[in-house]
Amino acid sequence: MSSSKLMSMADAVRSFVRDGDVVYLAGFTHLIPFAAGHEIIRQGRRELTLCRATPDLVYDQMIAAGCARKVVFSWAGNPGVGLLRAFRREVEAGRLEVEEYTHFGMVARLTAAAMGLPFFPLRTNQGSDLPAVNPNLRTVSCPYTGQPLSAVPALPVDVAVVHVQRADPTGNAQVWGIIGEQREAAFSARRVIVSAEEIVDPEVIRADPNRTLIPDFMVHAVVHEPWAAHPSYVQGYYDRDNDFYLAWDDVSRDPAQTRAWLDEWVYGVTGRNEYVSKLGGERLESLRPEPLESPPVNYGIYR
Amino acid sequence: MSSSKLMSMADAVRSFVRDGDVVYLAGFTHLIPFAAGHEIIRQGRRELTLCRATPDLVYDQMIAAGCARKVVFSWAGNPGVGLLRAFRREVEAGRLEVEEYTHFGMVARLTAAAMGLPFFPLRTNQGSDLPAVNPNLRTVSCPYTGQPLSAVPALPVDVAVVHVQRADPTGNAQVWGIIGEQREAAFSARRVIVSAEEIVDPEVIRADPNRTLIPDFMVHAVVHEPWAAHPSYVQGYYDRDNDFYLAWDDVSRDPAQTRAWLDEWVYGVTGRNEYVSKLGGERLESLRPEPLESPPVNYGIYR
Amino acid sequence: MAATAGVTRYTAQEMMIVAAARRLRDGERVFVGIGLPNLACNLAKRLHAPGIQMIYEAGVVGARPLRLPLSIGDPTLVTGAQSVCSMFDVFAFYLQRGLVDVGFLGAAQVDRFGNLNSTVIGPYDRPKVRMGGSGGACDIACLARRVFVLMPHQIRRFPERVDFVTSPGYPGGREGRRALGLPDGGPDTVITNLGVLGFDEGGEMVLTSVHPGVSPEDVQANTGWPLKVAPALEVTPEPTDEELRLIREELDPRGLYLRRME
Amino acid sequence: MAATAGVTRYTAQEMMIVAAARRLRDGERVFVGIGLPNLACNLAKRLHAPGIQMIYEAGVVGARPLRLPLSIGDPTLVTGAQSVCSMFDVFAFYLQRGLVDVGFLGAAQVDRFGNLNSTVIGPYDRPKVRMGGSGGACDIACLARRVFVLMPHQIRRFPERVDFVTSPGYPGGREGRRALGLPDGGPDTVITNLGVLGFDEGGEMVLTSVHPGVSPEDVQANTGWPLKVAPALEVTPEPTDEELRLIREELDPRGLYLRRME
Repeated sequence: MSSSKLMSMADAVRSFVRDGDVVYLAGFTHLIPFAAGHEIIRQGRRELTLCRATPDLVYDQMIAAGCARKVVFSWAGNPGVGLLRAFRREVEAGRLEVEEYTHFGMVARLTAAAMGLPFFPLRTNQGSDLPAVNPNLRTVSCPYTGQPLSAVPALPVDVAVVHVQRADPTGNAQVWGIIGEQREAAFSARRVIVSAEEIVDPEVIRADPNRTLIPDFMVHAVVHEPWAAHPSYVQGYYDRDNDFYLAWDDVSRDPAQTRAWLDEWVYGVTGRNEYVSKLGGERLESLRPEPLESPPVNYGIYR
Repeated sequence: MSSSKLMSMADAVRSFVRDGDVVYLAGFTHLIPFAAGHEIIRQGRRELTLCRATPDLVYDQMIAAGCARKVVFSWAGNPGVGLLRAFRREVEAGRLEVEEYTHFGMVARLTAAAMGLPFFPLRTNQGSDLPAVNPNLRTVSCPYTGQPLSAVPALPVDVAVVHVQRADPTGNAQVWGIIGEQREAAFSARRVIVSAEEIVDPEVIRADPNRTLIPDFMVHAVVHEPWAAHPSYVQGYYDRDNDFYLAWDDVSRDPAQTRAWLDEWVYGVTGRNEYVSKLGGERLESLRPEPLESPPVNYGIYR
Repeated sequence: MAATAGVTRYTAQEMMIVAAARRLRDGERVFVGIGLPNLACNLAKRLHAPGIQMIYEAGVVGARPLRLPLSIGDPTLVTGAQSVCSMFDVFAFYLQRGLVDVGFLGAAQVDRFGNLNSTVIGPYDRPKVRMGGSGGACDIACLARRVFVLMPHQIRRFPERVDFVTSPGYPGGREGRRALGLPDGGPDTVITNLGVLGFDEGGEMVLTSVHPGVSPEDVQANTGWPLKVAPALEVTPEPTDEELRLIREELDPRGLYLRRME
Repeated sequence: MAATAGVTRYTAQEMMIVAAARRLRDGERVFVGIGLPNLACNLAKRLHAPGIQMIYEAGVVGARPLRLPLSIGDPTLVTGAQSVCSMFDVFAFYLQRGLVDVGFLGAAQVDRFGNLNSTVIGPYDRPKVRMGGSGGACDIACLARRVFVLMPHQIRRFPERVDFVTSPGYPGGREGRRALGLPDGGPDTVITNLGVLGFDEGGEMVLTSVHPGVSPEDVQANTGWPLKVAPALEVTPEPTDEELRLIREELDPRGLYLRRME
């Protein structure tokens, strides 16, 4: 019924990411859409409001490349390693605006937008200094108990990018493993780019409809982009490239080195294909897990 | 680590359902826990507040048997057939208290309780007469936009019963097909009874953790109860027994006939086993769908 | 029910299905129940709107049923569907999020401003008739971008003011609706066995077309208030042979939703 | 880090893990990160509390990792787990629902009333050091029934008032915490390389035990306010051989989280 939305990442970013956009690259430690981040850098997008619970290396790289006006986040670090050095440098120099929440507050902002609510009530934030530095954190009184609750405003996103294990050409997307805030990010957004390790026949999706996290009508572009999440991981496809996370800690210490890295690995390649070739088969193969397949469930045929 | 919670339905109801309880038998058209409902009738529980978005035949039967003081619901009908006659008779006679919401309001009440919130804001109910007859429907002002929103209060449930396709002995429960309000009902409740078509080895659950709808620490009793949802259906296991739904429309027309039905099919059997034998193999086998298995996904082994 | 006014080529139900189907646009997301709305959507899909997405209240999207569903949560809707989500999610992430273009509703009563009653006839506390209640109806009325109402046209079903507003239309007019904090939307079209009705600037119902063989006087006689009539009142175009063939031979060959003609 | 005060049979980190593990009760649901809290939970599971349920911020319950996780969202936590839910759900349905008995936190600073700072050193707008921020820390501090804090004991990390309250302890005492609308809970125990501290009726930190070889004066010298000392001050029981063996041989044999002894 719907027609294919398959296109290259370059076309997807060209068509759907604009200067000044509120951007959400989704994925909590898992399925981080690095390929999209790099393409946004290559196409020189500017003045973006970069939103992510955990900016991770992908936003550190985009900040270093000058894409960001502001970062909206809840925890800014190199997970399991330490700091985000480009992020920190820009913040400490007063060159990057930040707006911060707790994890719960951040995903609740997405959830509110995804549900068409202007705000979400929460039992967190009270007693923290966060509301003092972030006027977006307000309170609301329970209309039943009178108790004060914290409130966060909806986070309407201009463009969300979600990387998934498999999608069909119209954008029905299935994800397993840690599902983070993938679904909420997609539903909070006006435009959605889905990149996928595999593009599958719609029949594969239809054979397990409970596994579909994002229905195709939310999706504007579908990009077949294997290894799009490297150096983060994709459950069942590849492991986190921990050496990369450790190496970035050094690379990002020095702006010149950071620039050189971007020149080589982002500006110096035309896209993820070339990045993958450059990484080399041996390194990638070492990240592949042994397969472990889930057992089937029976949906039954009802006629 | 946790120990088995396997017990008979009689023991589960005896241990966890008390007179005066707020009860939620979950399942939107799918997986309706009739076996639990019948056992509650047999054990003569009284003064229950029966909550369900769609009371369906199970509550019509419990009402006819005198278990209910009040029904909290959003749509009271015999789905695809017509009315709930016992329900209607008692309401029109002023013998049964009702408290009604919209579907969205009803599941939002469960969701609020499941999330530990005292209320949930919604963009429905306004302009309806429902708030005029239900003082539990209030309004709340958005702390950002000032716009009025409807509010529903959390629905804290004393005991929820959820029927599932498969569970392990400690109560990790997996469901596919229509997932209705199963999860929200379980999380809204102080006590949870899970009945399952199949009790599986914990390894089956662990082989597909994304499929787990309810984690075992929410669950107090696990009952192995095949055909527990008859005359409703279980995706992949059996179809709705539509003849039963049609027949109930006649049976329930007359209180004496209704009583005779309860005597024969509820009081007259010791439990679901006997009910199933009485229905007969031929009738049940005609409800079995041809099998259709989902394809696997790869979780990978990470060492 | 035989068709009104002596027409025998098609039934009133078939006319209603066709009139509803023609108003659906390609690519729209439609929140459907079973019965007539289901047939209207599927008819539109076979003809001018192949890209319609049907969303079922039970959380199913992109169903490919092998039989006509017996209830809104029929398992045949799930097997082979594109996605299934929870009941809360279908109301929150789809409907309240503003993703539903068209919602179909029926009711026991509809009034001058499109308010619908599916709760009680008579006083709420001592009802003459207790009906099913809102279900998702009030949610759809509040949150779908356009609401289509399908109902038999009888004077007791078209009172000036419904006994109970289950689902709001335009209480206090379109402005009144906005003041309640509801998103833009509301009843768009009422399709009955006599004609098709829309809503004017003030949110009041207006007769826009009568079915073949029906006069505006017939409609007024079955309506409980002085009904506005559009200046350019039309006659509803009859179902085509192809539309009738699809309904009878492919969409409901066993007459599960539709009474057959004698 | 060598153990303080000349003890060489075990490290300070090992003492901290053991002190935390002993405070976990069988059957408790613990919200864990990676690193020391992970080891403490697993140690308790192997000994007195086999029924502990570990819930990871990433939404994983009942993990059975084949390696020590490298990050909070490591894929080894998923494969073979009992269940996985979304990030929103783990915070809403587990943490806010009140299902988390114990939450573990670390921080750059902790103050007299158990407030924690993991956001900035110096003024917020012009930070001397910009740290990671709350993540889930404030949520855990607000919503877990008991919070365990694991930190190195240094005077700059124990100021009378933290530079920034990321995660509330007892601001305004236990009453003050309640008045904020927070559920009962708050910091229960602070475990450092020098000792173990609790909180009194007023919500103020109290030294309840010193590790072997540490004096109350050592602790005071590393604390930025006049520290209350429990009347019955204890000496923390040393790790047993079995505890040390489990940590070193089974839980972290490759020294991924723990610096090895020379």
